[in-house]
Amino acid sequence: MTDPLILFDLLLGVSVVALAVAVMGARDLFAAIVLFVIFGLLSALAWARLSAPDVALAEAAIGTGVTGALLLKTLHHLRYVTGQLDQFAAPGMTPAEPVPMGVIAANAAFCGLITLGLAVAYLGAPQGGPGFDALVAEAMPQSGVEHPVTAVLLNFRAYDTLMEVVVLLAAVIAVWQIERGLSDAPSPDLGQVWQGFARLALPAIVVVGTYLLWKGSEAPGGAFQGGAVLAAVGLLLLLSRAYVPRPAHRGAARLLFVLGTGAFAAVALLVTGGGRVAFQYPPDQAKTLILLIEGLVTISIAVTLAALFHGREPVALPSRRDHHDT
Amino acid sequence: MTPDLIYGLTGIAVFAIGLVGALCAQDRLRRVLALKLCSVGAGFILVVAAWREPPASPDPVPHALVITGIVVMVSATAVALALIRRLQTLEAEADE
Amino acid sequence: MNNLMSLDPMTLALFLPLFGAMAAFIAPRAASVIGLATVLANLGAVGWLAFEIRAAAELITPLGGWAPPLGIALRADGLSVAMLALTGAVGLLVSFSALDALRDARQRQYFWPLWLLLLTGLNGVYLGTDIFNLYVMIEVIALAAVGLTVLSGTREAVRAGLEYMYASILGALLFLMGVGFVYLQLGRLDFAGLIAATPSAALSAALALMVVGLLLKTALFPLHFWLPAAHANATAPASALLSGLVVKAALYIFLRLSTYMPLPDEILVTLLGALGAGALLWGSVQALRAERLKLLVAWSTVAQIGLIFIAFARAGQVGLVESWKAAALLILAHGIAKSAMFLAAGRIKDEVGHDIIRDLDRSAIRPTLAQFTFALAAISLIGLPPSLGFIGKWSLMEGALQAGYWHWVVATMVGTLLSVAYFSRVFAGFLRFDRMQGALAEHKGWALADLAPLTLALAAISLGLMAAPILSFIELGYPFGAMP
Amino acid sequence: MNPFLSVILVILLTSVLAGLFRVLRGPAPAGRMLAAQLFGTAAVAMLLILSRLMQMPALLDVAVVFALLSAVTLVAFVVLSARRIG
Repeated sequence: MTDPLILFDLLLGVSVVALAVAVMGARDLFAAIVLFVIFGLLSALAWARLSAPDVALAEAAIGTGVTGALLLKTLHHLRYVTGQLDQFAAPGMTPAEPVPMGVIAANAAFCGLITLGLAVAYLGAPQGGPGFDALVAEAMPQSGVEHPVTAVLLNFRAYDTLMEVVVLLAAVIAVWQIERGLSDAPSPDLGQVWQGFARLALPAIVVVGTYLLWKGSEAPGGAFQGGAVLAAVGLLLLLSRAYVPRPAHRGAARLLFVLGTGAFAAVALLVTGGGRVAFQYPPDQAKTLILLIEGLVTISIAVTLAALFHGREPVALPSRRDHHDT
Repeated sequence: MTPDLIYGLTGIAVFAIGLVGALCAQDRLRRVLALKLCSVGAGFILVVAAWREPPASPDPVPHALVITGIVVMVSATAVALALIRRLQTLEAEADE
Repeated sequence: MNNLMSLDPMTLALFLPLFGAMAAFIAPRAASVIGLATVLANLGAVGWLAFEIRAAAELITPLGGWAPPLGIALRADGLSVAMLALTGAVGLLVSFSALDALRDARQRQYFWPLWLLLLTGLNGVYLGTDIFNLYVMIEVIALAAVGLTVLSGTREAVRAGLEYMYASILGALLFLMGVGFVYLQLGRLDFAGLIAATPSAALSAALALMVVGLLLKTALFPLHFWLPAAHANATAPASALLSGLVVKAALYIFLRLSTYMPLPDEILVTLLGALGAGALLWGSVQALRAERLKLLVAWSTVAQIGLIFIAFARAGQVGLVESWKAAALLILAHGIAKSAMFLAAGRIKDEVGHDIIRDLDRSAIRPTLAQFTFALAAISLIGLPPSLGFIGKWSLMEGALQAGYWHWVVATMVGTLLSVAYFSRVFAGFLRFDRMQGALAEHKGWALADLAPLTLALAAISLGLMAAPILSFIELGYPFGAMP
Repeated sequence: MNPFLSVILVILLTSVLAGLFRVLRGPAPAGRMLAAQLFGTAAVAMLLILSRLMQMPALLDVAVVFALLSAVTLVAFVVLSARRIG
C-alpha cells in the first residue's frame, strides 16, 4: 500500500531542489534572498514530514527567520554603501569579472561526480539502520526530562550544546570586533500601522517564545527555538528604532551574552564531586538544573541573536545623524 | 518508495548545488547563500538518517545534532555577513 | 575541597580558558591580566595532565556520566597531551608578546576573549573523541581565528579574513556531511565505533568528505589559497597563533581519522604525499618571490604543511603506523618555530616600520635580537641539526628509505634546498651593514619584547636534543598502535 | 489516512510554486515579498494539515512560529527595502 502522502513528498523534494537552483541562479540578489527564505521554509516543512518538529522549528526560526533578516539587512547596507538604494534591482554587489563558462562547467561536472558518488553511497547505506534509539530509550528515565531531544541536548550530549553556545558567543565577540564606525543606512519612520502591529505582535511573540521554552522539557521546543522567537522581539525593536543601543548599554549586553554560557558551564562544573564528573547532574535535581540552564540560555540566545542582527558594538551617535530631518 | 529515500536524495542534491555555488559564485552575498544551502543539505542527511518507519519514533540524537548545526551556522553566517559589510564600507571609503 | 579533588585536568583544560574568555569579555579593562592568568593556569592544567599520563598512559572521562556512544568522552594520550602542551606553551609565550605588540586599546580588548575562546576550541579538539563534537570545536576555532585575523582592521586583513571564513565554513560543512554519512552507516559517532567499523561505500564517502574538509582547513595545496593573505595580514601575535597552532588542529584530526578509518587504498596515501610535494614546491617558489617578509613566512607555512603530508605518506599504507610519528614531530617543530618566526617578523616590522624584504638592509634601526630569533627559527624550519625540525626530517627520510620510496627523499631534499634559498633572501638583508643610515645611537639592538620569540626559537632548536623522550612520550597510550 | 487531505496538501504546494514565478520575475521587490508572504500562509495551512495527517500535534507549534516569523520578515522587509525618504 502506498501512502498517498508520497506524491506530496515527491513534489516537495523536487521543489526544494528547484528552489536551491533558483537561489543560486536568480540574477537579482533580493530575489535570491526571498527565494532562500522560501527554500528554508520548505525544508522545514520537509523535516516536519520526517517527524522532526524540533528541527523544523529551529530551521524556521533560526535558519530561515533570523538568517533571512540578517541577509536582508546586509543587502540593505551594501546598497546604501554603494549608493544603489534608489534602484529597483539588486544585481551583484561585488565587482567581479565574469567566470569563464569552462570553469563553471568543470566545477559543475566535478560537483556532479561528487553528487553521484554520494548518492551511490547513500543508497548503499542501511536505511532506517542502526542508531541511538535503544540507548536513548534506556537512559531517558534518568535524564530528568520527558522529551528525548531536550534530554540529548541538555543531558546526554550537553557538552556539544555548551560548545554550541560558545560558538554563538564567539560570533558576537567577532562581530563586535569586526564592525566599527557608524555607517548605518537610514530607516523610515514607521507610522500608525506599526504602532498597532507592535501592540499586537510583540506580546504574542513573547508569549510564544516563552511557551516554546517552557514546554521544551516534555514536547518539541526548547531553549534554541524559544530564544530565536524571542530574538524576533529584539529584531522588531531594533528595526523600528524603538530601542537604540547606546554605549552605556555595552556592559549589560556583555553580561547578557555570557549569562547562558557562564551559567551552563558553571552548573556543569559545580555538579562534579562525590565521584561525579562534569555535566553529571544528580538525578533528583536534573530537571531543576536543566530548566535553570535552559531559561538562562534562552535569554542569552535571544539577546545574542538580536545583537548579531544589529551588528556593531553600540557607539555614541553624533547628533547630526538624525534621520527624521529630511 | 519511502519519504527517507526522497528526502535523502533531495539533501544530496541541495548539498551539491550549494557546493557548485560556493566554488563558482563571485558575489560575496551569494557565496554565503551557497554555504547555507550546503548546511541545509547536510541537515537533510542527518534528519533522514534519524527517520524510522512511522509507528516507530525517530532517533532523537541526530535531531539534536541538526539543531546544534543550525545554531552554529547562523553564528558563522553572522560573522561572514559582518565581514562583508565591513569590507564594503572600507572599499567604498577607499574609492572616495 | 572534595570538589577540587574530583576535578580532572582534562575538564580543567576545557573550562579554564572558557571562563577566562568570558571574564576577559565582561571586563575589557582587565582583559590582559585575566588572559595571562588563564593561559598560565591552562599550562598548569596541561602539566598536571602530562604528569598523570606518564603514569596512566591514557585517561578517559565520560562527560555527564554517559558512556559513549550516547555521551561524549574526553580522552587524553601521549599525542594529545603533546599537542596540548604545544598549544599551552606557545600560547603563553605569544600572550606575553601580545602585551607589547598590541598597542591599540581596541585590539587589546578583543584579542584576549577571542584568543581564549580559540584556546578552548583547540584544547577541545585535542581531547575530543566524537566526530560531531569535533565539528563543533572546529567551528569555535574558525570563528575565533577569523576574529583574530581581522584584528588589525585593514582592508587587506578584512578581505583575507572573509576568504578564510568562506574556506573555513566550507571545510566544516564538508566535515559535517561526512559526519552525516558516518551516522547513516554506523548509527554512532565516537572513535571507538569508527575503529570497529567494517569498510563500506558510505564510510568511504564519509572519509572522503571529512578529509577534504580538513585539508581545506589545514590548507594543503591546492586548497591553500586562503592561507597566505590571512596569515600575512594579521597582527603578529595573531599570525603566530594562526600559523603555529590553528592549522595544526585540522592536521591532528586528520592524523586521528586516517588511522581510525584507514584510507582504503595505497594510491590515496601516495596522492596525499604528492599533494604535499606540490605544496612544498609551490609554497617555496611563492616564498622565493614574496616581496614582504610576513608573506614569505606565510608561504613557507604552505610548504611546511606539504612536508608534514609527505611525512605522513613516506612509507605508504603499511608504514602508516610509524609514519604518524614523523608527522607529529614535524607538527610540533613547525608549531614552535613558526610562531617564533612570525613574532620575530612582527618585531622587525614594528621596529623598522615596514617589512619589505628588498629594503631590509637599508634600515637605520636594526632589531638585532629579533633578527637573530628569526634566523634561529629558520634553522629549525630548514631542518639543520640539532633542531626539532631536523629530527622530524630525519625520521621522515629514514622511513622513506627503508620503504624504498626514493621519490619522497628527493622531494624533501628539494624542499630543504628551496627553504635555504628563500630564507637566505632574508638573511642577506640582515647581514648587510653597508647601506646603514642614521646615527648609531638610534639603534635598538633588542627589547624586552624579543624575549618571548627568542625563547620559542631556542626551544625549537634545543628540543631536538630531547627528541627521544618526546617520541616515547607521544607513544604513550598507543594513539595509533592499537590498530591491527 | 485521509486521501482528501493529501490532495489538498498537493494543491496547496502547487499554488505556492505558481507564486514563485512572481518572485523570480519581479521586478518590484514588493511583489516578490508578497509572493513570499503568500507562501508563508500556505505553509501554515500545510503544517496544520500535516499535523492532522501524521497525528503530530507538535506541528501546530511549528505553524505558529511560521506565522509569527513571516510577520517579522515582512516588517524587516518594509523597513529595510524602503527607499531613502525625502
